[in-house]
Amino acid sequence: MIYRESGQFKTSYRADQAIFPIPQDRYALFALLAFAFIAVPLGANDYWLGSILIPFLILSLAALGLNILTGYCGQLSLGSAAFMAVGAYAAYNFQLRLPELPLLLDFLLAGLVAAAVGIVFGVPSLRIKGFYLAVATLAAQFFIEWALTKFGWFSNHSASGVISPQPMTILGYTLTTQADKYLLVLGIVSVLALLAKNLVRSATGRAWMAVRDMDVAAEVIGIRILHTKLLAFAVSSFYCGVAGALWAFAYLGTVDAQAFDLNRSFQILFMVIIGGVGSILGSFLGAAFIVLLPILLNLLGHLFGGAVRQDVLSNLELITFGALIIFFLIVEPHGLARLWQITKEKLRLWPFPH
Amino acid sequence: MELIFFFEVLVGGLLAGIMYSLVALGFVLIYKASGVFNFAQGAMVFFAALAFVSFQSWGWPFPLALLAALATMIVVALATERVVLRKLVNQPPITLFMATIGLTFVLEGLAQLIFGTDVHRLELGIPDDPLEIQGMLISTFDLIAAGVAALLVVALGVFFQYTRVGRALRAVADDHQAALSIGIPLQHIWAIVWAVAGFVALVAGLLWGARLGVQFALTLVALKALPVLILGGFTSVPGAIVGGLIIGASEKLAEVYVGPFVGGGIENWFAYVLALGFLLVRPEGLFGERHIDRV
Amino acid sequence: MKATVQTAGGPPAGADTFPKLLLMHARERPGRPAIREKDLGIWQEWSWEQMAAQVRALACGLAAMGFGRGDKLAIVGDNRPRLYWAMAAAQTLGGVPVPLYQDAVAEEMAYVLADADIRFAVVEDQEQVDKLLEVKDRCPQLEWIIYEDPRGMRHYRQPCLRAYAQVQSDGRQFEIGQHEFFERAVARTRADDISVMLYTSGTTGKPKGVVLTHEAFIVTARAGVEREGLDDRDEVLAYLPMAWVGDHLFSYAQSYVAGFCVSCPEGASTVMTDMREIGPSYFFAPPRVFENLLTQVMIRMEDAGAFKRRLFHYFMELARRVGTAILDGRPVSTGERLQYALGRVLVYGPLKNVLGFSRIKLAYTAGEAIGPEIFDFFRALGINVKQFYGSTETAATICVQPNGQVRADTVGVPAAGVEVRIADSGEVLVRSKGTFHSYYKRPDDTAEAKDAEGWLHTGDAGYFDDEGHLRIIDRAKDVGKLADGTLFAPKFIENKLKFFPFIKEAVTFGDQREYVAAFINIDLEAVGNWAEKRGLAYSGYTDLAAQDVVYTLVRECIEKVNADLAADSRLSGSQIKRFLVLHKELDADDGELTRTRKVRRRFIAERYATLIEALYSARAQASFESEVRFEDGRSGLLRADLKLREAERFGVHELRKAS
Amino acid sequence: MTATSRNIGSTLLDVRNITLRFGGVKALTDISLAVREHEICSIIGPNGAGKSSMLNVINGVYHPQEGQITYRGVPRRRMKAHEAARQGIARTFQNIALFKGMSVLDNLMTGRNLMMKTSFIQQALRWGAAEREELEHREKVERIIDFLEIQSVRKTPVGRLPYGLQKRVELGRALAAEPSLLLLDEPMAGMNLEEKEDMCRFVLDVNDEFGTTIVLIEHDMGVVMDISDHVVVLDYGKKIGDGAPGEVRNNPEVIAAYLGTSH
Repeated sequence: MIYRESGQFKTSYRADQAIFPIPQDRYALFALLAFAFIAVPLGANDYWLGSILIPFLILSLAALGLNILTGYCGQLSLGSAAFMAVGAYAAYNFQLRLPELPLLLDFLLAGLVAAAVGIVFGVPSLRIKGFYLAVATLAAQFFIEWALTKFGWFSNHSASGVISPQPMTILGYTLTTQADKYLLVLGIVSVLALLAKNLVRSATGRAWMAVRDMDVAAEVIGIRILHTKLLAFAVSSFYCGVAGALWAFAYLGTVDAQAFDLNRSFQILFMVIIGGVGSILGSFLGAAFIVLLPILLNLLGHLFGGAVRQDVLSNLELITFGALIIFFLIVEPHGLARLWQITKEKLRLWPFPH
Repeated sequence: MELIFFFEVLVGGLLAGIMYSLVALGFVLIYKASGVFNFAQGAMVFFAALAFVSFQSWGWPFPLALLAALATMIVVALATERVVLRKLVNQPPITLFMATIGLTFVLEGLAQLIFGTDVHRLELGIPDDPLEIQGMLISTFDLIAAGVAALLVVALGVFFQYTRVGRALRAVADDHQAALSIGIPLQHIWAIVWAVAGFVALVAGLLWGARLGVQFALTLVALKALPVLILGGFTSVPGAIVGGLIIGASEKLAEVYVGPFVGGGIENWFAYVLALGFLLVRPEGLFGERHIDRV
Repeated sequence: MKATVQTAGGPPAGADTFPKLLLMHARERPGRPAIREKDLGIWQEWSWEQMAAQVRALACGLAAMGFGRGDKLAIVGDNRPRLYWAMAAAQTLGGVPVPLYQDAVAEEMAYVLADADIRFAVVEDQEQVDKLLEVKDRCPQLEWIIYEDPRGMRHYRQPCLRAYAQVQSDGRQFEIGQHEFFERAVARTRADDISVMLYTSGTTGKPKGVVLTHEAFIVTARAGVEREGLDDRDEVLAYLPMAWVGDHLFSYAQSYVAGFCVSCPEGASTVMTDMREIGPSYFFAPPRVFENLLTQVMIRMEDAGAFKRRLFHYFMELARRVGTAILDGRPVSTGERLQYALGRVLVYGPLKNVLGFSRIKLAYTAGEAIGPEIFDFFRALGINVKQFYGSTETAATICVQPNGQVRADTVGVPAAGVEVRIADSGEVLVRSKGTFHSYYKRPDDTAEAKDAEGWLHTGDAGYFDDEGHLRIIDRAKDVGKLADGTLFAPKFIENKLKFFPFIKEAVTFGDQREYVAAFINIDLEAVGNWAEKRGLAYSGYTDLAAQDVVYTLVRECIEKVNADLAADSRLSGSQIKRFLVLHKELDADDGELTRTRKVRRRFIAERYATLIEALYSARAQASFESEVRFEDGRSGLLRADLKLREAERFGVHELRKAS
Repeated sequence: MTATSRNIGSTLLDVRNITLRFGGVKALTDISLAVREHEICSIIGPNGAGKSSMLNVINGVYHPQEGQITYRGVPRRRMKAHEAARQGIARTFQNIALFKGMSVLDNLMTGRNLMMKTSFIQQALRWGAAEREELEHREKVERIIDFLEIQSVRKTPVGRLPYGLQKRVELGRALAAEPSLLLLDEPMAGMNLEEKEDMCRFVLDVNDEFGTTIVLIEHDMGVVMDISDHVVVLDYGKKIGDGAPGEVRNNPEVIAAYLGTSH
């Protein structure tokens, strides 16, 4: 209905293959970005910035990473939190041991370290598929968690493996307020999301999807399967690694390996599922959903006053969570992104149904 | 002495492995019959054990509590089939897998909501005295647990081989379409399989519960069973048994002989790395069939 | 020389031929888009400057092949930029482009090719080449066939074939030695040169070549451009056959006069999508296109959810009440204005958007009478659809409806520079600069159609109403009398029948007969849908057409028409008494319709004589055997049993009672 | 458009004494055949004769235990399927193997992945060369879309297309790689008459316009006899006939083994 596309025609392939070929989408995105970059830091309080928006953005990034691997390349992974951990610890160590490096370079290197580790754990994907691979990624989850706790060097021999990064400084400016941190996170996430979008609509992305949809056919048209899968593991882990670094630096400040346990991996996986497998937008929608849901449930709990005990409430939360996931899978296995897409299609064709 | 110690560790590991096998068996049953990778198996173990001890703590006698717990698991199985699986028929396996993760959350929450969050001791009346055989000290409990597990496997074998339902289950496992075309209602089969898996979970829950106490950590046992599955193959009952034995033994051995050099705590991941290394050599698992891509 | 009045926006006096206009635009608006084609997934665009260069290369190439003054160039294919360029190229050299209907079978083409003395043909693809080669030996004048799309042409060894691109590159070579050959050729063109020859579809007899001059088309096109305020920012979609005068006026002549861009769709199957993408500002369509659109809208809305359907019907109802009034600037209450504005957001705007009508400033319809419901539907949406009246012989325009005076049942007032009068016989006569030069090689026919004073006999019967608007009832020669002397205007009745969505085609008989009888073709899509809703099974057209419920449905439509006719004292006696639903759809391939889907009355009367006789008997059943041609060219015998039914007729008095 | 008008060249693919086993089962036994440049070669035979296995051997999906394959005069050692693709061998599958989650356009673009040279980092930045490359290949792919007359569905997800169109898209994906040898595994299976005619025309046009050598498996004898320059007959993994369509048709062994058994 809001789409009035008549008269929008493409006279070049460049225009036809733009990220947002429909101008309305483009304007909406610009408006959203302007809102996020300008209005939000001015208007939102520290609770919103520090406890909702920053974790939402960071988890979106991690979900984006997993979505590249699972959604686009079809390789199920249950170890994404471990790659976040790698990123967090790597960034911490770069900051600690090479203090002359700029902060953003720390993050970049941390991502690359995570990517390297990702490649190592991706090697089995050549031989094993599906659930076997999913279980194999658990090895990464447990091994990395263990290694980071067990070897004191990673946490600079702090008690119980906790790392506490120094305050973030960019070009001499120290990021202290939540708004500063928010802007940093938002900037990094925006850029990485753009790169991911470009990647998935290029030859690389098509190779991933080809491997996902029909690997034999992919190989027959000349796609090197192992190379393609490993690249997906690397890029995915890079995104998770950067997300992990941000989690430690911009969100928690002090973090141990348990912050990146199996439950975190599952959390990220759920974001992908609920948001939409194989969708950049879905990663954000899923993260928003998963971050906001407990807050909403808590709010509901408070509405009923003290009538509900805390432990009952947390169990109810668990049940609701599980039930919602099942509900989503039944109702819309392609997640929120598909719902959005359907809505959009409907709006484009309004008043016709199809 | 060294050798005896080695064997002691080995046998202890093998016996512990049997316990892994018990959990893995639940996975295999469901995967075989419905192609669902049931991540909720661990939650089912937890749920079963918690139900049992709660019934017992309400003063019910052992047999009644056992029957009631079994009945509870059957109800859970039927409800799962009706509410979750039936709606997801024909969805890709990964979707069903996700659904079972959701189910895990529901079961864990439900169990604690109904039966409380306290840690329960579970007393089965099995003595846990060390028994000395050929100079090795071996846990009686483990021996008895192994015996129960063996019994269970035999019972399942008989069930699959000689009952009508069992044969139907095997037919479904071999070929869904064929099973459907000869008139086996898939939904019934799924319900039965889940109920049987619930029963297996109950047995595993009792044994594990008796060992660790009935608490949330029981759900983690399922994670231990996963490498067993990789090793033994998702569809092979013998694979689950042998895989469990190998994992149990090598884990214990590694902990004793390798652990000290890397600072301990390797049991968390060793089984996985072992299974992974194994897969690289033999991707189809111990008992899986070599798969040829037909193009 | 006559003095032409210069108006703002119009071309200078010097540009009095199409090639001159082309050069003028290339000079004045070199970068503005001139023509577009959806090809290889995007809209390939040529500016006026680029288009002039393309035409230049082609014209030189044709000249190099010996094409010259007075030569005829056939153009066969879908609407393609290169084919439009061929027109300008031929005109530049003083030759005459002759566009042909691209879906004509080889036989039909052979006739026109021979009749028009075609020497050169520019065709779209292998399919057309095959057709021309098939009949080439019967067209001794045909020397060269130039094909646009080289696909599949690799193994054609006939010496008469040449690729379009080859001709152009030869042209560029040719020009090197001939300084400003093109400019000189353009300068030689004159307003009274023949600019095009359009073959009439031949409702009766063989097609005739209508010869028109540059002046005729430019004068007519300019009148339209000035009347409607068109300029070089307008957009049109060229999707109607190039051989048809309407397309020639809108997609060629007016584009050259106003300088606007013409977009050619990717193919017949993508017209709707392409229309939506382009969003033309100026649109022309015969009534059947509007009718199809309306039918599609209704069918698609049927599938919508209850809420959307109610919303749609509520606002369409509102639009029907006030939409046309708002469009014509008549007074409407503020409340309804507000509601209409809301409707624009929720329904009209989006609907126009999905149909590709968002940017329409002006839409025309002509060629046939349009159903009032269809007409009102689009006007109610705020689309300024107007009717006009014209013919091939008048460069398409005679009368046009002025803004604010638009009604479904008239064709408007005479266009600027056009004189119209009604002969004593009731025939409409026209005189203007836009009328044709002659019928090619048919001086007798020319003399018959255009008298010494320059009055063109249109062959249509009509009259001016009280407001000075022309009403057309029928072809003058088709207007007949029943045996008792009552006036019988078959087309008038048939059009009324065809306004019902269930009826696709109707043929009425009654001249010199006791009463009026009718053949009906049902609309397979509409009736099929209707049947499906009722759970009626049917296997195809023939089966559906023979069902009793369908007969009842058709009878109801006929009776409504009868009631309508009863209200008009002159026509009340010509109500339909008996009818049948034909077992097959009338088809242009069987010669029953013209290529523009007009009924070939005489042909049908001959072919179905047995059925007509049955209609004038008391029989309730008749059978018919016919030879049919299948798509693969084979033929077979088809036998059908048809039911004959009666419809109720109303006396004027009864009707008064009823109302 | 008879075979004689085309310029059939020297041997492009030479298969010598190939034997392929799966476990103990022999799928192909001592098969030799030669395909010359620009020709259309059909492999026929009853179900289970080893036709698809033959194609899989040619493009490196299966690795024969014995025998030698020479392509463009170069003997080949054990080779991966993607290497065969690099040498210019493309194929379609008996059961459509399109990338279901992607549009027609993307499926065809994937067919050209092999020729895309920019790195994934350039692609992520979509800077300069990466974008240029993408647009250039888009145009090439559009020509194939035009060639196969699938314009109206170019942005439709392939899963939504009817069967016949999917087959056409799969052919398009193979063509996108600009192969010199095209392997078609039952391109007309399951099609109605009209679709078959279209597909036949496309196969002939591909062979004709691009000079592509084609090896195809087909059950429709009419089609095979019409369009092939050369027919190879397999039965139970053994070659029982090889030659021009007319010769093969009259070969008694072929008649007994193939045409004799009612299919």
